[in-house]
Amino acid sequence: MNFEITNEPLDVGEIARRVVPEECGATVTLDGYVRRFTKGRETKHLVYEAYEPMALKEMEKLADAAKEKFEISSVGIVHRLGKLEIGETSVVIAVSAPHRRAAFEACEWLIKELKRTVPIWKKEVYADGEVWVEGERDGNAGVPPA
Amino acid sequence: MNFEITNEPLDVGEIARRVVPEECGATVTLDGYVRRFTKGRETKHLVYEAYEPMALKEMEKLADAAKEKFEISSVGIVHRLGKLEIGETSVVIAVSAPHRRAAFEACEWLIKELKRTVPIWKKEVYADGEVWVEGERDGNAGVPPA
Amino acid sequence: MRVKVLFFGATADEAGTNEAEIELNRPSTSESAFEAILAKFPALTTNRKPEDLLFAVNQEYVAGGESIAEDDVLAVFTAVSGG
Amino acid sequence: MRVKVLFFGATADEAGTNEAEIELNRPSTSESAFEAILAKFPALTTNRKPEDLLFAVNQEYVAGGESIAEDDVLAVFTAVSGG
Repeated sequence: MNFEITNEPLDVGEIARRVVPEECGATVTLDGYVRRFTKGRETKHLVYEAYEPMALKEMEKLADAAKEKFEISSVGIVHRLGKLEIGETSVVIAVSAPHRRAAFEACEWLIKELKRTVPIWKKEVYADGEVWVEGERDGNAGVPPA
Repeated sequence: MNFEITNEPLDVGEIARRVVPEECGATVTLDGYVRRFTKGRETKHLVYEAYEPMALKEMEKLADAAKEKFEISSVGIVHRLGKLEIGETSVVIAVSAPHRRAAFEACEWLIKELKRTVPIWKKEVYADGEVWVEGERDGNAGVPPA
Repeated sequence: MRVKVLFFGATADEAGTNEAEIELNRPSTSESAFEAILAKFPALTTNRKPEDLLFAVNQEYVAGGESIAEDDVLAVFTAVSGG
Repeated sequence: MRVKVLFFGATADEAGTNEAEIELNRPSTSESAFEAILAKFPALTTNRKPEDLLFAVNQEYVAGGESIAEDDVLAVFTAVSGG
């Protein structure tokens, strides 16, 4: 399956290998994982939560939009939920294309858009507290980001 | 090991996972593999050959140059040699960085430079013949591409 | 009419629940439904402005002006932070 | 003086070997050594121009003007096509 939300650890290579059509020559993969330090503050671990059915729909919309926008063949997006330790992968986006340039562009576009539109939230847990991270907003009340 | 030339099949995920320092949050990986059709002609398989010690040196130079040029933490480059079937991975370049933008830029730069400077050659084997592919050249005799 | 409202992450903590049912007037638009939810769960806007929240109807972001029907599933959440 | 010359891919096919020893005058530069190799292995330039070939001394691309010493390892190959 090309779009997935799971509580299990992600196997980056396996996800990238789901998208290898014969007309393709390159797959570009983004592996996003938990960083120990953000702005100098030490993270103990993260917790991710999603509005799962809507998140899957939004991932699929993003992949469709990317296929319109770039010369690519396949897109795989997997996001993990629950408690993640430092270094564990939270998100994998793999894009295959006949030529690598489009795969790079589409992969970078997809992670930027995923962080803007897919309903998943991250809680940073520090030694002395925790906080749900809120993304950037500049829209009207209730209406999604432009 | 961060730079490697091997006759064994490549495990893309394992290579990407070699470069995950704690200050990082993203690894971008290029997985290049054998395409069945190139300009309408069907490839049966490929054969790669390298000037191995020089190729390893050139990979290391590229990684050093990328670290000068981009805000990245680690680079892994692995190239496979010998006979490769359709869909099999020939090259993996994995770049980790605190922030994903630099990882995308560096990974794209590295594959472009690898194809220009690292002494590895590809033989395309068709149903009716075979040919060693020669890269682009516009320099002086003997002198490497600018 | 009754509709279901879902909360996630910060909004679930503030609402004290992941899920609630609320009573709306007929007809209701996405705007009036959103206002009714904020009125019933004032903690959602204690430390942020309403425009910092996102609102979905039946798993789609609202564009504004949508009619709300009985049994619709609404959701109110903060700007997303996945990835 | 004697030096070793390596060939790869297309140049190995054309030279009929992966490796040869050749005798060079003293002193030799990278340019004169390269010319001596092309003279000894004319098949390398039957179907391409000399400027389409690359030349390395001791696993480094030549920049031009390098002195060649006894026991240096030279290599002549076509523009690379890995990746």
